[in-house]
Amino acid sequence: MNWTWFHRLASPPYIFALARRLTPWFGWTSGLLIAAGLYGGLVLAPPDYQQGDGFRIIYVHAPSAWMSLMVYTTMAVAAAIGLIWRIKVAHAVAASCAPIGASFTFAALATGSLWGAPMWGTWWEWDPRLTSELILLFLYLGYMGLRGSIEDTQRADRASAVLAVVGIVNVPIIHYSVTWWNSLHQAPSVMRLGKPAMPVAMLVPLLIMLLAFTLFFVAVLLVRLRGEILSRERAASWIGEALGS
Amino acid sequence: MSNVTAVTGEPAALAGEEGRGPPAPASMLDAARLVLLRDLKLAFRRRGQLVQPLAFFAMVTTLFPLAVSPELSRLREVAPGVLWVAALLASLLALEFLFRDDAHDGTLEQYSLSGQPLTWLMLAKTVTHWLLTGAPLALMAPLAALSLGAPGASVPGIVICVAVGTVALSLIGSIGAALTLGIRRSGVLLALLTLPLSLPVLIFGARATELAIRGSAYGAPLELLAAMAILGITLAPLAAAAGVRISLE
Amino acid sequence: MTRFFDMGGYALYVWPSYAITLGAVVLNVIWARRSLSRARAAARRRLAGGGSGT
Amino acid sequence: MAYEGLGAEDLHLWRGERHVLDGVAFTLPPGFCLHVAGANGSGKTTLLRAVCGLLYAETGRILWNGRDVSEDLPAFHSGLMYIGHEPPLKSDLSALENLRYWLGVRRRLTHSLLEGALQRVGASAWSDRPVRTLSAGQKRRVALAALSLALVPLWLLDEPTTNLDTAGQQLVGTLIEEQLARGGLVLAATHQDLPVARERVKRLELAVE
Repeated sequence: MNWTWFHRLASPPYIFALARRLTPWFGWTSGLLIAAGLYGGLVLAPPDYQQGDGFRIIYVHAPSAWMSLMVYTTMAVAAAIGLIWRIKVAHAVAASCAPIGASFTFAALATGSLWGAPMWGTWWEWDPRLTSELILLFLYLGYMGLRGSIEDTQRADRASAVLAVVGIVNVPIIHYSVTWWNSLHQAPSVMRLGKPAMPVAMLVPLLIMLLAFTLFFVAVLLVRLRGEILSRERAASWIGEALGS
Repeated sequence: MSNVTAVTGEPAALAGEEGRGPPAPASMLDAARLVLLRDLKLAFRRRGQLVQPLAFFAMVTTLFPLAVSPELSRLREVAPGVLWVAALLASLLALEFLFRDDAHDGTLEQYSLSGQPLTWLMLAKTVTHWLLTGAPLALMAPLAALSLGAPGASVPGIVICVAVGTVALSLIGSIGAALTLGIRRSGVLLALLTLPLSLPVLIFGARATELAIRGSAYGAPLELLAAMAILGITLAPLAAAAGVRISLE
Repeated sequence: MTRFFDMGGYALYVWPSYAITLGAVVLNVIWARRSLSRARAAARRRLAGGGSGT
Repeated sequence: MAYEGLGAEDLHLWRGERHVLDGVAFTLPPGFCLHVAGANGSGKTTLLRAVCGLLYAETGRILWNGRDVSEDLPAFHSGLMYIGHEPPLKSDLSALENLRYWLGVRRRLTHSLLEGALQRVGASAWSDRPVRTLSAGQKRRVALAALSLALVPLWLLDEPTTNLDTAGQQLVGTLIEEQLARGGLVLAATHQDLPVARERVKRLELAVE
């Protein structure tokens, strides 16, 4: 089997240059899509027959919630790759993910609470999805806390990678247990995302926003990744060139 | 290949005591037994450390009647939650000692260089941790539950639930303890890493205990608890061993 | 226009949600750029200082 | 390239910004001792730990009897003993108990073997006292007993003669020479002289970066 593509992909100078070239594409596309999604969501989409204009929070809440999980998964997969094959770039990807994911997890919690306030009449409801989101925020904080407490980058990379992998194994279990617990204690929640009967004019802006946020994640990841790669390389000759331009 | 001679160093050349042949390697079971016995012996030489988590558990469960109300009917409602939060914190308290001394005096290095699977030795250490905290907690929990208004008939159920749940807690905790090795003042970080992962244990454990106190069938949540303990037994020692190796680097 | 900003009475909830999320977007851009420029500066210092290695 | 003994090729290792091992290489045939010398901070301990696999060298390989040790680390580990700066002893246990639990994880032991090893290093008189009451030199002697009990082909010793009196240092020399005579190998990192016959010793001088 030919592994050269794999090693090329894992080589820091190649990734660094690739990241620099790709960032504007992802960045500007996501910017345009966010603008389109906002217009569609705030203006074009009709008000919900039950929640009126309050449902428009979905266009920021759902993409944030999607980000929180997608970024964690990306982080855990990158961490596992770094751990198994000792690939520095993979660790750099994992390290770049955490702050992005944590910030959107926080946004998902805040918007979820703001959405719940008029619907439930209270600022916080122990709704299974919000609770899972809260635990996810703790997982992110733990990951960043562990990284921050270990000075040596290599050790920090590997220790936090183990934690990320353990975390991703636990996320479904946590989600399941929270849903199970919730079903014992209260009626099913008001917020239902997967309503099959969502009109197209409502659905399209949502899909656009999901795509836009995903591309945005890639763009920010690529910028952070370059920083992380730089801090992991020691006096390699290509760094001089990379910094020169 | 040509330079392999009788004189040069195949391990067999080190044929052992008074020419009785090479030493017999210890089996995995022997190794685990010794790790377990050593930790038990050390724990009983330091009884103060052994009692601390249990005293903590007793303290916390005593605080609740004082903070909530002495009415047994109200206490009975919160009893499962109190028991499990206290057990979780007590188990967490003992975790800091799980690997700390071994890391400090070089024992973990010797374990990882022993030629025995480190995962297996970590499992032995975690079992010891459970024997020293989880098992006593399981025996103490009914006392605390009785003082919180649980009926006497619920005692066996509570013992089983806490015993199974603390197995899972010890295993999850061993990962956190291994990952925070070598970090100064790691207590809060250890809690931050371990508590979110322990959440399912808390949920199922409290539910099973609640059902046991009410006198209903608690089989379903207990099975889920046991499933998590089994999943933990298969996966947690792997992660703990990886964490220990990383801390030695 | 005022109807748009009123959001059918949900203005108090809708607009803060959008503000928080777009705030997260903007902050992420700023943080990412800052972390990159910090790493650059550190790498430059390293090259200038201990550049004798390897 | 398949030779008997221990070899290291082009080991590079960084600690943070410090390039601690800068292309270290050596070969050591059976029956020889490698004296790793160098000033404080030259990476003696790092080299020993990298050889036994506690530290991961970013480039380079360790060869044991011609094979890369990363192919089968447990097998390599069961053939080596590493003793660091501090002997890995539990202060609440006696010397005898320490040896039983430490070495017992590796091999089967009998009480007479333990007694014999302790007697050999002059520890019989205090072998049942808690290690916490022993002096640094006495602890070293317990570690020496462990070495001779393990009966493995490769020893990695970090400063084996510190804290020992003259008789103790002689004992280290005798044990190493016996190990070499058995066809074993010894890697000893020390800035002092090794009390071992010259013709059996190869020297590796590490420089501070």
